[in-house]
Amino acid sequence: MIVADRKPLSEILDMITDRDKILIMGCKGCVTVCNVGGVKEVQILSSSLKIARKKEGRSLTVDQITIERQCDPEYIEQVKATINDYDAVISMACGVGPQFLSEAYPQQKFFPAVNTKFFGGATSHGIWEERCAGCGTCVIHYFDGLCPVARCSKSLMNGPCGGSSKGYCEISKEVPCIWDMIVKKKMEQGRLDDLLCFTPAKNWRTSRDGGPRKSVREELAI
Amino acid sequence: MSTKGTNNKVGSVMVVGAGVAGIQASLDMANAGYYVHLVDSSSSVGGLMAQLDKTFPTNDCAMCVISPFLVEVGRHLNINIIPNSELESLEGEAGAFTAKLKNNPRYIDSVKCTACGQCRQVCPVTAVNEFDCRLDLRKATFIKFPQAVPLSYTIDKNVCIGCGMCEKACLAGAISYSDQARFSEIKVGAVVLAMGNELFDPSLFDTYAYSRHPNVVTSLEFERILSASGPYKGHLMRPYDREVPQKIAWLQCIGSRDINHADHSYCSSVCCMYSIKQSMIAKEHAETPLDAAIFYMDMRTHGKEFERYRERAEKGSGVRFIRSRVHTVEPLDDGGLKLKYIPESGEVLEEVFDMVVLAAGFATSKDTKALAQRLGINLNAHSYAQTSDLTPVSTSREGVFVCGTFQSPKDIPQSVMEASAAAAGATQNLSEQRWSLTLTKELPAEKNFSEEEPKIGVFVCNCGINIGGVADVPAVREYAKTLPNVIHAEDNLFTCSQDTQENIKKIILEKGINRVVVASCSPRTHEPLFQETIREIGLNPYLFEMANIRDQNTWVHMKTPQRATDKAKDLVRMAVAKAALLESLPQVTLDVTQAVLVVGGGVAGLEAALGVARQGFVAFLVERSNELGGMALGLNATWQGEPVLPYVMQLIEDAKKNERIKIFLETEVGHVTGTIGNFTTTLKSANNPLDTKVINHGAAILATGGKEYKPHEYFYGKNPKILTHFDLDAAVRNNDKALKDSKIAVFIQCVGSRTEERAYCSRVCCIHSIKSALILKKLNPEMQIFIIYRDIRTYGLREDLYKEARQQGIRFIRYNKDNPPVIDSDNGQELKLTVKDHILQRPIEMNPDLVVLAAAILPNENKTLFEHFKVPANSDGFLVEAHAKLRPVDFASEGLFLAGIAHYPKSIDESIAQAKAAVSRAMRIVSKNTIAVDSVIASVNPDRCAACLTCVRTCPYNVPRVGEEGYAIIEPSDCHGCGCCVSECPGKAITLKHFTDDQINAKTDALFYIEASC
Amino acid sequence: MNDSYKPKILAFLCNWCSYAGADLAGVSRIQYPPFIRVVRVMCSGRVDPLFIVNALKEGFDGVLVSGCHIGDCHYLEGNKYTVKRMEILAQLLDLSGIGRKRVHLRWASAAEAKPFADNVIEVSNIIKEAGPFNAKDHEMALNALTRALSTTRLRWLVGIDRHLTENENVYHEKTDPILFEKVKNDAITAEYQKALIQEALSKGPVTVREMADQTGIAIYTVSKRLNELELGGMADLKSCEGNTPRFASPV
Amino acid sequence: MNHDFEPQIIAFCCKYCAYAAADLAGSMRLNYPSNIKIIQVPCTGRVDIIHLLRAIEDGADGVYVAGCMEGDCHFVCGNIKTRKKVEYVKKTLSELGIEPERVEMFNLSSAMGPRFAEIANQMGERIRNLGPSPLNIKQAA
Repeated sequence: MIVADRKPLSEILDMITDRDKILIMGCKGCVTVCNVGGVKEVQILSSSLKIARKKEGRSLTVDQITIERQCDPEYIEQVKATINDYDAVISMACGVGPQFLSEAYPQQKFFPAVNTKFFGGATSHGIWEERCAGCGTCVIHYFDGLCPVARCSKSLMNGPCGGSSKGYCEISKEVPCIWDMIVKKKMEQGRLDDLLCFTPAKNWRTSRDGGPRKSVREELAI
Repeated sequence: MSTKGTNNKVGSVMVVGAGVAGIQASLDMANAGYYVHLVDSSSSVGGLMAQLDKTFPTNDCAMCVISPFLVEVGRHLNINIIPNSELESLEGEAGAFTAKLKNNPRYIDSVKCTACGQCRQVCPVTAVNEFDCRLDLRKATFIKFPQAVPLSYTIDKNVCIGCGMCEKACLAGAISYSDQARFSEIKVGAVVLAMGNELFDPSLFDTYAYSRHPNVVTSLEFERILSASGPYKGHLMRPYDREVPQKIAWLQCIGSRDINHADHSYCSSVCCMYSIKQSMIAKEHAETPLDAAIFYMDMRTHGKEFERYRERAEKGSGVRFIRSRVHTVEPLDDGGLKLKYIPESGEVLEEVFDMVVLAAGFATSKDTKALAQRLGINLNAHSYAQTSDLTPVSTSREGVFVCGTFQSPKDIPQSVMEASAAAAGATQNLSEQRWSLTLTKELPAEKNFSEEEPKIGVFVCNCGINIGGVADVPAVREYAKTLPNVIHAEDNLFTCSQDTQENIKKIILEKGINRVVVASCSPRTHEPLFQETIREIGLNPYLFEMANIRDQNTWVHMKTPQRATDKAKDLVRMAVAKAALLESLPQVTLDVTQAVLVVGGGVAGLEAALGVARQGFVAFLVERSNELGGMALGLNATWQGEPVLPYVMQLIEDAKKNERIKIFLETEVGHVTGTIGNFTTTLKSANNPLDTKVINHGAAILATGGKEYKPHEYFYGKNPKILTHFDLDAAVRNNDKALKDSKIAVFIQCVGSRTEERAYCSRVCCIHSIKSALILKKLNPEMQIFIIYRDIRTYGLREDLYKEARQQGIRFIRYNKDNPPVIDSDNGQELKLTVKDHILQRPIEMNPDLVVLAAAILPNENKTLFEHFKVPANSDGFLVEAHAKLRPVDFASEGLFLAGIAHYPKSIDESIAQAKAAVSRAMRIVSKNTIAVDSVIASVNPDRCAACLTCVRTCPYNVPRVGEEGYAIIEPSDCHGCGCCVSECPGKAITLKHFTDDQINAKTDALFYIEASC
Repeated sequence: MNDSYKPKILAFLCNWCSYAGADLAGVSRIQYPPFIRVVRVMCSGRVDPLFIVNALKEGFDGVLVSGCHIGDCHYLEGNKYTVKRMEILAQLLDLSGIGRKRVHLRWASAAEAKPFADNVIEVSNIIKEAGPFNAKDHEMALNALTRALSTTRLRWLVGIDRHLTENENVYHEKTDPILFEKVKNDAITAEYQKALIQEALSKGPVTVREMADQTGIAIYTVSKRLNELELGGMADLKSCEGNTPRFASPV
Repeated sequence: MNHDFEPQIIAFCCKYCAYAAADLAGSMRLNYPSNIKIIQVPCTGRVDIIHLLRAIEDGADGVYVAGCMEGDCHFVCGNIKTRKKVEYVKKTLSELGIEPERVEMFNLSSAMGPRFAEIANQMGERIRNLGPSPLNIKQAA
């Protein structure tokens, strides 16, 4: 799923400095699961903003709505009637949300409340880790399910760099070296010699570096 | 079995003595379909435990633990509490007794009295306060303790001068001087005696100066000194000059194990533990560092977790343990006390202490002996109720049962176990009369107010002067009238009194009130009472909210009455705001399968299965091995010498004969699902797992037993002369010649117990060794017998064995953990044993022909079984009970119970008692066909749920699960209602009924006069 | 005793008997020492022991209370109450060390001018012999007396004394006089000692031993009385330096 | 620190420990400021971040949560989760320029009557020193 972090309050407050009637839109999809954009977080953000404004003695009316997802036009359609009554709209969905809204309602101003970060999963209650970089050509089967593209800082394809020490990446002690894990796993499985074959340079064209991407289901799109 | 016709049996039981044992027995029987008459000679239930500050080994506050039980027994529809009364006589036979009672006058009507305390304030007469053990005074009109049940004052006629002041002060008009002693007669089916014991009075000893110096106190007095409700409000001070003591000495065995002064040769079995507890608690209380010393003969910490408790005291809190019998306590003039004693090293020492606590033991009171005499109950030599080990709770008179310290000195868990066992025993032959005499409250159908606007009634209480004396109650009442949705507001003197309740009901019906707010005391104590009242006129109990304007307002802001009044208004406004949003919650009930699964075919399992069958319900008895009987098959006799084998054979035969018991040998428990009242378990046969059988049952009793530890120490198994207890019992059974011919026999204690690896005491090995030694002595009087021990723990009446052993010339040598006895057999045959004698302080050598190792008792290996039932086992592998003190037979998860050695090593009579107790606890569930579940539970709104698993991960009881339905499911009967998942659910999909977000926010909004917004 | 010492004695004379007796002594020119200062009261039963303690506080060396003989009281039983009050006051005065010789109760009817004078002479000599009463030396005792005599407990017991011992109590029995006497004496000692301790407490946090020194009561008794005060909410544990707790009256 | 300022302080107390300790403080007739208003919850685990923020937003000068001693929670670990939420609210308040000390978490057992009064006095004192909540100052001006 898509994992995001909420923006600091100061940044959000700056976005709405001169606006007194706003709408906060939550999304019941990934951001609810990673606890940044669900109904609860919408309420918390609304209360925090009201506190900030009340401190400066300036009133702020905040409406709240959470739709099923902000990445499908029909759901975006649901707020059509009232969307323009606000001075601004804060979307707590991932990066897709504010863009879909802006496309649907050009005259309204949309602000993102979260920083969308990566595709990943929950390793424990309240902790999410990156697992996939969306490079477009999945190769994890060569590395026993441990993806060097997403989980190696340099996305190396042929063995660890010189900086890997005691199983951790040179950039920080919290980041485990994925190659260390790959080699250890291969040794356990007794398939170490798989790594002998040289992996050619990766064709990044299918990744973000190849420009914005699109995927079409021929059987559906008419 | 009485031969009388079964028709004239009576479905009620009389319990004499309302201490913790009497209360437990009453609750068990009342909840299993019998009407209970609970008689006590004092003015309130609670007994000795109510006087305690903390209880070992958990250091829980005694009152916090017992007061819910007091409230439950006080409010129970089927328990009739008869205070201030004595049982005069008991005629008739088991099943149909006639009990004559003498009800002494209280001079205060306990229905009218609300314990507001005005009469105590004005009474001019003071008298010694027995509850605080004469440390302070009470008035002629008094209440035993603030949480007393019945919650009402009493007048002590022999000190009262009859001046009439209390009648003038009583606002509730509860005083009735014309009260007379009355006699009443009650028909009951059985009687349970639980009169308990009193503490030994040490003024007998002049050497301890107890009656001459206030700083020499008994253990119960010290308990009152430590107690927050005691004379010094919990601050540790000594009575003489209120100084905080820096050095306190505890003297053990005062009035126990003592034949010349006290003529009590038995051990009171709890004093060692409570002295350790008091020393640790005293250290916590003292403002300055406290040096605590315990003078003892044998440190008897033989219960579960007791050994570790002692280690913690010695190593953690630095309590000094001095093995010595103090000779004299000499008072000095500055309040100090000089102790003269001889430690093990032999020189005479003197040490000055600030305070001395005499660990006084138990003794049967005069009245108890007289009552036993009147009822024809045989007492043993120590004037405790005579019982056989194999029927531990039955007295000499049929239909009369005994439990608690009147049977023999014991601690609270053992008393509570015996209470439940006595409950099972008493009701066993009355099962045809179950539910015959019990009352059930007919309640009108609940009215549906969902369409109606909220119409709130506010009832403000004065509580005598407790609220009215500080806050301006009429002003609060007038203010309440101005609040939104309030259609009626009134104030009254005592909202909780019987008559006020009646007219509240009238007003609610007249005005069509559909939400009730009571502004008075704490919901913790009075919410159930008011909820029941409004339920009686068709209002759902959850359409009710309380504002605590006494304990959390007038009582804590006495000096600022105006602010207390303003705060009362705020609290009422907040309560009314929440009341407007309250909805009625349905009462969730589940139906019950009236059968019990018993796991384990030892004595405990057999007794449990037979108990359930005799109560009239089906029992499934599952045994892993191919034979019933368990460990008991290897035992010759109980500590009182009763043969075990015939008893076990009879048990097995009864079980096989009884058609309500379904026996499954060589069968194991496969998979367990379901909750209290509705378990489904698959049984699979041990030798071929495919052969499975599914059974349904309402409760389960785990009696998986234990086994003897096979020692690696002391050459066991390498030399035929070295046996364990079970080997010796077997040898005695087939009267092995070698026993008779051996000249020197040696018993070595604590083999495998009380070590780093197994830091617990196996409780029964001392008794078993001494009993076997006596048998060997009888076999061959010339044999020299030695018992090499660390602490002799012949607790309770078992001390007689130790006394007799010494008389028979059996010699006892003490060793400590660091230098145990050493055995070596250089030539394979001849054994050589060397041990350092504790008196000579020099090693002795001997060549024993027979060495018996008192091996530890281990729990049977059942890891998978325990996981199936999701029940915890402690680090030693023994099952962990719900509460060490007051629920020693239940598991934390409802509907599951435990018994026997699987709980902790214990003697056969204790196992039998615990098994019967488990039956009685199971009857609470299985004797009914439906069971009610709490209504304050969490529920999921499917279309808001994003199936994000937060609730699954966060629930402390892992109740929620996300199934193929695609959203979270919370099983109503499993949810405990804590609300953790509700506050963490990112989609706000879960609501906790009666504590929803809106209801909580309504309270904060109301405080700041914000109208109920979105 | 130097003759120059002139004691000041306050005399409460009941209007119907002693006051009239005093007038008659005047009319008959019967001489008696000029030390008494008379306050007329309608009945000796009107005299509250607090008036007497107050008199001693403000400088009198002695107090004489004079009323009608038992049975002659214009209000039938007023003087019977006075007897009970003077008994309790006498006990308290002894307890406080001031001694009962400072206060005297005499009867003199309207016709007994001579006996009245003799009473005055006798009382004057006793007080003269006792010497001047310096209120300052007994300040703590006097304050304690005032406190003790203001407690509902003592006032109620004195008031109810005759009713219980002569007629019947609420149980329609006659209270056993020995039991009542014991209850009364316990109450008197207890209330006086508690009053003394409250005096010590009111001067700021004190320890039990300090209180014992200041009040002269035995240490263990102070500890027990202190406990009664604590249960009545009239004393609090204030602080505890080292091992010695300090107590004070609640603020 | 002006003396006529009367703070409004809300206390979320768990039914099994803190609320019971508050009752005990009452039966011991201890004393603490009257501006503490107690709201009972089954377990502090039920207290949500929104309840604390809502209280501050409504105008409370101080809010604290009182739960069982760690390890003794009637529902195993409700109090430990809530301590984390209180930390989060403190961080949010400091981001908004409001003194984080206005929000606090305490742990006590049901037998600690005196400790409850001590906490109430301590919070009353702390909020009185901090002065009225910034939200109220602008309101009043």
